Amino acid sequence: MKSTEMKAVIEGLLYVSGEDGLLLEQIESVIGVNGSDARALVEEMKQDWENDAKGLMIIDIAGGYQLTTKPFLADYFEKFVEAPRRSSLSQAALETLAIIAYKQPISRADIEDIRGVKSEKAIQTLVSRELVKEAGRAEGTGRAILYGVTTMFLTYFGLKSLEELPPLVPEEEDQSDEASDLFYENFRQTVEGL
Amino acid sequence: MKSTEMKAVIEGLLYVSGEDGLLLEQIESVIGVNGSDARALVEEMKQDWENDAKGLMIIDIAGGYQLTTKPFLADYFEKFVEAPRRSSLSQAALETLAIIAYKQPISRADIEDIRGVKSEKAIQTLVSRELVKEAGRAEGTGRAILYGVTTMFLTYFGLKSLEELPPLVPEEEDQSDEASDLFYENFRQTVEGL
Amino acid sequence: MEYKVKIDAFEGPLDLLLHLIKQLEIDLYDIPVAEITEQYLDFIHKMQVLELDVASEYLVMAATLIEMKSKMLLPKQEPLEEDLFDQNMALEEDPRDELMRRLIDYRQYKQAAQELKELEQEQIRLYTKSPSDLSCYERTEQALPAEGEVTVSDMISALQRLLKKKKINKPMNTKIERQSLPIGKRMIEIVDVLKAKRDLVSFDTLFPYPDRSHVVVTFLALLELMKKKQITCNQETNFTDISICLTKGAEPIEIDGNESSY
Repeated sequence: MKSTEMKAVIEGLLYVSGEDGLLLEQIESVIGVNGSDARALVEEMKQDWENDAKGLMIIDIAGGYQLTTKPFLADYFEKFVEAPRRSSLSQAALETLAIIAYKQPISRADIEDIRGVKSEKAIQTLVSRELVKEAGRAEGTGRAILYGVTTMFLTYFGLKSLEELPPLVPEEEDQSDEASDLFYENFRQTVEGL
Repeated sequence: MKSTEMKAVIEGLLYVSGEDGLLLEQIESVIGVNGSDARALVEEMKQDWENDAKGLMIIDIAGGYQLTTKPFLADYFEKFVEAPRRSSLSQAALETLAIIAYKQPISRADIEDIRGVKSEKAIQTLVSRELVKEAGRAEGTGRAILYGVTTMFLTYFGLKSLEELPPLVPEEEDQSDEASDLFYENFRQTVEGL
Repeated sequence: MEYKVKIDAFEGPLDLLLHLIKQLEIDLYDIPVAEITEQYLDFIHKMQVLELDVASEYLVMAATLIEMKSKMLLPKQEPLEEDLFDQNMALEEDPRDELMRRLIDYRQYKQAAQELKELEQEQIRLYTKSPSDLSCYERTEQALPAEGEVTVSDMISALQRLLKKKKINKPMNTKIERQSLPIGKRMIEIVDVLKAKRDLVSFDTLFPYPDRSHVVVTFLALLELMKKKQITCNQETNFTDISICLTKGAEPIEIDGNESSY
């Protein structure tokens, strides 16, 4: 098979796979090339598609590739799909997810210990959005459920693997948090105005 | 907007619409061109895509267009469905199976109504794998076959009985965290009520 | 006076504490317990004045802070000679250590959450389609995956994805509805499709949208085209698919695109 034809096949496979993404192994087994050749083809395609008349691009996700629209199209799509494609996660859900991603497998009690607040609802949200799954049971009495992140987690954040997660930075000063500053200021004013 | 950019937007729209297809009016309203210009752009795209490295093509459907894979890819899809994949039953099979399990006895027409696509093949596959069986006939003309799940289905999913299937909970709108919401909601109401 | 507070709530007592620490420019590694306790209690107290439901976690933290403050106030015991080893241990047991550790720990996850949020915001601008149904390529004799490889939750999530997809497609349909497609325009479209195919077109393909008004308009347009002898419908026997083609040798007619808006 010529490499142009291989590209055509990969394009077709990417299309039918859609948001599920296409694993490198799938490309290998369908067109009968080895992993590094398959990878090279996709990299070439990525470059071919870097022109203005292309609305699609290939991104790396967990163990493979996904066909998505280019970022600049988002503005047009907001007109097209009137509801946002997916609601973004709440702060509570994001914090919980960060803890699970870095500390998995981890029990609910341990998550709550770190956050200092009940996190049942947040975990439930994450499970129902398939970002988090049960990843075993703790030893000992109670056999608490342990949670871990899913492949969907990687896809959702556009990560190739867990190693791509930004490293935790314990020492750095807290980033200025305008939202809560504003809250606090308003709160103070309100209270003082009573 | 330049015509290259318009093409990129159309390509993105076609991709996101997938098998549902894209109406000419939708192109018109998203990029703000009139019908004949939109049509001309798509015709140009069709020609651009007539090269060997393209696995996709644009076809006419009633009132619009649909992105689809080129016919020669069919052979590869046969290999693809057998290639290793993440979930070991296809999305189509799982969807159909879930609908039958929760809604049985159900006719093919009703399944297709829920899924929005033809489901004959998916049902046939499930029947041949003995997860689904004929479970009677509908009243009235046509006497459509009704489908239900088998004992094999229960064994396969490790269920004692159908009652053990978890109840379907409609995915709630944004399930943001309860604890902080309560805290904040009260605060907001109070402040706004001042 | 109306205040529009546009923020997210504090995510809990640790979040609030971190905020106070920053606000007061306090060194996290050397927290002045008396000061922070006072500020914290002040905040909680004001929330209660506003009759807010203070979540129990905040009250637990208040208690912890008060306890810590009282411990710090206790006079330090002079260590005895033989307790030198123990003294070292005692030195490490600063009552603030536990809280400091928790705050540092929490802060790093809060930052990680922030980074995830940024990734999410980038990713959310990329759109994909749901996977195509390839079941027509499956061989029916293909073996079933081993038991346990597929779970009930796989099945349920497949269903959830389907429902989600339907929800996403909904607004597109309502959008079309509002535009009330004129029958004339639909007639032109149908003729175009038939011309492009140069062949029989099955009835179903002319109804790609499960949208009521679109279906009705398409049906009326077809009837109109039949009446005007532009198209011919064929059906081999009862209940088989109806196919449609342009009537051979029909005199082309002028169709008014705005004709009888539905």
